[in-house]
Amino acid sequence: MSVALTQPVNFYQANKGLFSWIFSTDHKRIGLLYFYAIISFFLVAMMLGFLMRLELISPGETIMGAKTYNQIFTLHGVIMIFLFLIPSVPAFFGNFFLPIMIGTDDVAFPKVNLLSWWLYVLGGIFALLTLVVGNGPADTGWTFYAPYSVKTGTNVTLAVLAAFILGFSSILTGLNFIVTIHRLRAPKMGWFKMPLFAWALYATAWIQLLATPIIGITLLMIVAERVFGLGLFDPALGGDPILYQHLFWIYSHPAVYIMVLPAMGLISEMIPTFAKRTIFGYKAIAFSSLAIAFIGYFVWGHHMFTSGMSGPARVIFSVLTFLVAVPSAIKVFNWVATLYKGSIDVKTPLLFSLAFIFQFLVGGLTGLVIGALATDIHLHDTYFVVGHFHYVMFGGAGFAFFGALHYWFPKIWGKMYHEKTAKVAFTFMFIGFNLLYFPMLVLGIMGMPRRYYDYLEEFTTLNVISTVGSWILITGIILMIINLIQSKRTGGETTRNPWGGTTLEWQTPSPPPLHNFDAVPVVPEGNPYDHKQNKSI
Amino acid sequence: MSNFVLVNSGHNRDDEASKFGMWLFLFTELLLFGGLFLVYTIYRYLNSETFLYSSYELNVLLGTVNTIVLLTSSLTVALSITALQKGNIRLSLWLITATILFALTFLVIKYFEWSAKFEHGLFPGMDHYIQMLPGEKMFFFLYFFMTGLHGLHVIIGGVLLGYIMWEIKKKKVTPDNNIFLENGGLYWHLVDIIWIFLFPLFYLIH
Amino acid sequence: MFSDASNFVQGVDTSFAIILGASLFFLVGITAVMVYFVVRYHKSRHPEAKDVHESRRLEITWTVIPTILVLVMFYFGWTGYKPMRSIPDEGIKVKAYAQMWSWQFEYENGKTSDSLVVPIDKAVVLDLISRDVVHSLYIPAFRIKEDVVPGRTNKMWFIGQKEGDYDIFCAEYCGDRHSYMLSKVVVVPEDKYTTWFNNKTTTDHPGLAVLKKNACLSCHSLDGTRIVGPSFKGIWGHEVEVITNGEERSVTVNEDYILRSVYDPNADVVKGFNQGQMISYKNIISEDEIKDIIEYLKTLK
Amino acid sequence: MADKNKSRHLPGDPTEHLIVPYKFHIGIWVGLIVLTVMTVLVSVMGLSLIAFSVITALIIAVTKAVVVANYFMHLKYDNKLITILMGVTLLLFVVFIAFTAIDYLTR
Ligand code: HEA
Ligand code: HEA
Ligand code: HEC
Ligand code: CUA
Ligand SMILES: [Cu+2]
Repeated sequence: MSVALTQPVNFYQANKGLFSWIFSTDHKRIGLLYFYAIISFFLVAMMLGFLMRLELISPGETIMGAKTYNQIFTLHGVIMIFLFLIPSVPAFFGNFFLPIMIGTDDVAFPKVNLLSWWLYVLGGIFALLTLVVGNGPADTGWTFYAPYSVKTGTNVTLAVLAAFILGFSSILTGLNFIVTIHRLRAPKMGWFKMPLFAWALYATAWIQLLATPIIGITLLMIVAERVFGLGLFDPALGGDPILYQHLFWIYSHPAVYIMVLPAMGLISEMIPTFAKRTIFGYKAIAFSSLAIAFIGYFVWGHHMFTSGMSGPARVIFSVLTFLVAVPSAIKVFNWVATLYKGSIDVKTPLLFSLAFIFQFLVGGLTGLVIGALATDIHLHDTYFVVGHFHYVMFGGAGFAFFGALHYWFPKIWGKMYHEKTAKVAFTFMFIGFNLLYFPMLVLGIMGMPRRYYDYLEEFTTLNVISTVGSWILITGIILMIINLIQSKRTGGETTRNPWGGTTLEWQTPSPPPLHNFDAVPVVPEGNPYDHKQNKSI
Repeated sequence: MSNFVLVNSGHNRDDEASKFGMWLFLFTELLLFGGLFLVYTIYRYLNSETFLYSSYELNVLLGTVNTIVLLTSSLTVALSITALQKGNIRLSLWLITATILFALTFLVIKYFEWSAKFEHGLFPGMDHYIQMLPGEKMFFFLYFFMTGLHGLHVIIGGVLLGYIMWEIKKKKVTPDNNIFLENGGLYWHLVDIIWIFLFPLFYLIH
Repeated sequence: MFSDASNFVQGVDTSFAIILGASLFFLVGITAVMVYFVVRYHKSRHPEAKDVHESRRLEITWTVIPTILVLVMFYFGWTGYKPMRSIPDEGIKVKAYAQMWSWQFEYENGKTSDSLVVPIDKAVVLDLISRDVVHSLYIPAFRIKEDVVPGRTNKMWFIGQKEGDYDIFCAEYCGDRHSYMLSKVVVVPEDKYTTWFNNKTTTDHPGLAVLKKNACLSCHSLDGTRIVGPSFKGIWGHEVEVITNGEERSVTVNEDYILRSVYDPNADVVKGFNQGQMISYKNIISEDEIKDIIEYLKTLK
Repeated sequence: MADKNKSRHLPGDPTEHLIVPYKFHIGIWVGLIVLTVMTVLVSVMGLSLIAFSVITALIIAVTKAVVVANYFMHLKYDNKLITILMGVTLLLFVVFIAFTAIDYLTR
């Protein structure tokens, strides 16, 4: 039980060669594999978003035909949701940091972890195959609504299978995390000593585990329907297309919390570190994650307010939708309170966190607008909804992801990024983002429906502003990427704990050794964010 | 490399964790079929009369026999775990073999049931099927879909048990280290439980 | 945009204003506090942080107040919406047919139209019927929207309160030309409406009338441009390459072929076009009407 | 939790598993077969009360499932946590069906 004094071999150096990566069961390597795959898909989907904005810069045909446009937004949505946002935080940061943060050396089932990575790859390959075989990528929207998804001639079957496989990958990750958290916490790491990121992942994992099977079976039904040429949602057989929508949203609403809960966990890590004080309301934040996960199961109907749903069902779903906003509010208030009387060090990760709070507020509050019955009737399937979900998904979860990428950059790669460039990139992204999506909210109020290839003259100005915003955003993103790549190659050296963080990952060298620690980690007394007593570290 | 050991390592053997993981997996299986039961419930409500009427086409006798076969296989697998825990490896192997044989019996009976339906042209897309009423079509589509998916689970469970037998022979699964068999058993019981519901919902709604 | 074009505008806009007001308050308030804290407690001004763990009082406050607020929001959303569900028994009944990618409105006297003409200050009740996939009838100016779902008939109603033309959009994605599935509601004075309603004569060729009535022209042009299906221009008597059961063959466009194309469009799929786009019109268009169509196609040289 | 961590490095620890006797399992099996025969009888003999037979059939099915889970799957002897989580899963399942059904029943 001796404590190694010299810098130990880090996990990159421990094994070499391609196979030591793609067949590794080391959670850190699997996390990084996810990262590279996820970020590549993200860039592809961003390019598609960029192309859509170009097309929409003026009414009529600008650079592509209607069918191409429809395929592009479908692919954009499918990649962003199933290949980027759902796996992003859990599968990358979760895999990499969860075991370290709770003081163990791997997840509970390392082989299952590898399996879920390979399923992810398989799903990704299926998604990409839709591009090259048959009649091209699906043109149904990421929601695959029947009966259109059954009628169209494009590669819906493949796309749906891709989503199905990715679902299994997500289930296995969730399963692994639950067991890891239950069984593998370090001695003395009680439930309320866990970092909030672990709590967030725990809540998320339950959604992954218990909601995903429903979409799995639903997508199989779509496949069956396409293969037999007749099917379960076809009125001619006694079926009902609305039932498909129920099944789809039973999963897909909870799925939006799969996207945002872990991101909220990241925010709960970053804010106390840069405020140099403990988090405000640890338990409130921990329990609100569970509350969001739980209530989130019961609100799916708010996506179907205009589908002819019955009155009582609308009332129930609307009330519950509003209730799920309360635990989110609790989190926001606690984060802001954490800044109070801190000693705030404004580094890039903190900027991203503050932007998260602002943009998540806009997204969440617009969510309230469409959660109300009267207003959703008007705003459903308009650009208001598009604005809402980009604010929560990109402005919220996406920004948290980038923030954490900076926050843990030194830990993962052992180098420090260039702070000034990062701040410039952030500024571009923040301005570009709001310029891109705010006009969409206004367009929606004016009545422009979404998934519109072409639009009326009166919507032109706002669309132009939005497109210009996308250019500024791109500039920021490219700058950020270049900065990170550069820093990884030539960035400054870093220490174990460059930010003065208090959670366990800062007790290990950067990058961590193969088995995560070079000495048995010391679980702090009190709550995991107490800066005072950990001064020595 | 460092020479200390973390007590709580993901690489230590942890039976409790394996079993917990298996249960979590069973929850997902439950909800997978749960989605289908939801579809069944709604469509049965929308087409109650035709569902009732269609269920007469199914053979209650074969269904009952199959239910009993599966229940018995559940028994044998449960007994095989007791046997292994008591150190009686031979008996345990025999009981697993019996389970797999029951699984095969189940599948053979299913095969005859399905082929009878095929002969009547009740499979989606066949001539008789096409002339049926909407609700009837839905009934048979669901029947084939749900029993088909269940059959797939029977096959997977059987293969899994076969693999476990091999592991027992190779002394990888032993009286002291029997969690793999226990998990295989859990899976098998789940398959049984699902059938416990499929049976009355399709065969017995007279 | 805040005009009173229909009887629902007021309710919807009120709930919108209330929710938006509360939201703005929180957005601005929280952002301001956050920025203030960052500036006030910046490490240069506040080098030594002070730990504040939690405060039961605060937690309860900011759980209870938002809960009350959201329930208020729900309430206004509900009251703004309720009248949309209280469909009156009296009123002008119109059947709205949706199909890829056009609207068609059928009035009680059998008159059909591709735009929705209604009298001012009268309740209009729409039966929403889809012939293929899910569409959604959306009139932004009236603040109403309801999906048009195959296999079931959803209903929607409104009272037009201001004369004028208002856009109708299709708000549920329905394929290639979803964004062109547009129409208009025309709100006119009562007397104008009555004359329009009773005038059933058209000057169109009877075949053309059938084509218009069934929205064939949203996929087939008359002037040679390709939309989704082949153009009708000059097809009569031409040879076309079709795929029948996976095999290519060439057929001449004659009575039989047209009949088959309309009743069973997937039997012969014209090369270069997609199967499954066009639905069968077997119970929608009679054989006599198809004769009219054929006569009309003959004139399109 | 920490205490449990220690004990699990002693595989085969007799306190860890209760070995369920053969006879007990066989008894359970007999019970299940009886229940199966009962459902079939209720439904085929008919009593021609449709609703009645559906509900009895379901009640019997639930009973059977509970028995299988409790005794064959050892849920009764296992960590209570699993039972609780099973309860949550079933609750979700019921809510999924109930909320969807509300939409259909009250249309
Ligand atoms: C990360 C993803 C994410 C998140 C977190 C959310 C969060 C929320 N969403 Fe969103 N939503 C989507 C992703 C997301 N959504 C997507 C992708 C779609 C479109 C799908 C499609 O059709 O393609 C969608 C669509 C969507 C709809 C359907 C719109 C329509 O199609 O008609 C609705 C309706 O109720 C809705 C509501 C909400 C609500 C109430 C929340 C709440 O959870 C928000 C809670 C947060 C706050 C409220 C802010 C913090 C609160 C305070 C600081 C306190 C002050 C406020 C109070 C008084 C309570 N969302
Ligand atoms: C995480 C989720 C996410 C993210 C980040 C984004 C990002 C973007 N989205 Fe998003 N979007 C969705 C999820 C997301 N989207 C979903 C789910 C839908 C619904 C789909 C559906 O209806 O089915 C949707 C729909 C949607 C629409 C509506 C389409 C319609 O209804 O007609 C539009 C329209 O403008 C749009 C635009 C954009 C743009 C411009 C970006 C921008 O943020 C992109 C800006 C960035 C770039 C342009 C990339 C810069 C990078 C490069 C240029 C590569 C450089 C390469 C290297 C340096 C190696 N999206
Ligand atoms: C949703 C789009 C759509 C609508 C609406 C539609 N069609 Fe078509 N039609 C097609 C497509 C696509 C094809 C080519 C593929 C095929 O043959 O099935 C086609 C083919 C045809 C052909 C064969 C053309 C040729 O060049 O050989 C005829 C005739 C025809 N349609 C008539 C009609 C009539 C009459 C109507 C209205 C009652 C109609 N269509 C409505 C999409 C449509
Ligand atoms: Cu019809 Cu969109
Ligand atoms: Cu939702």
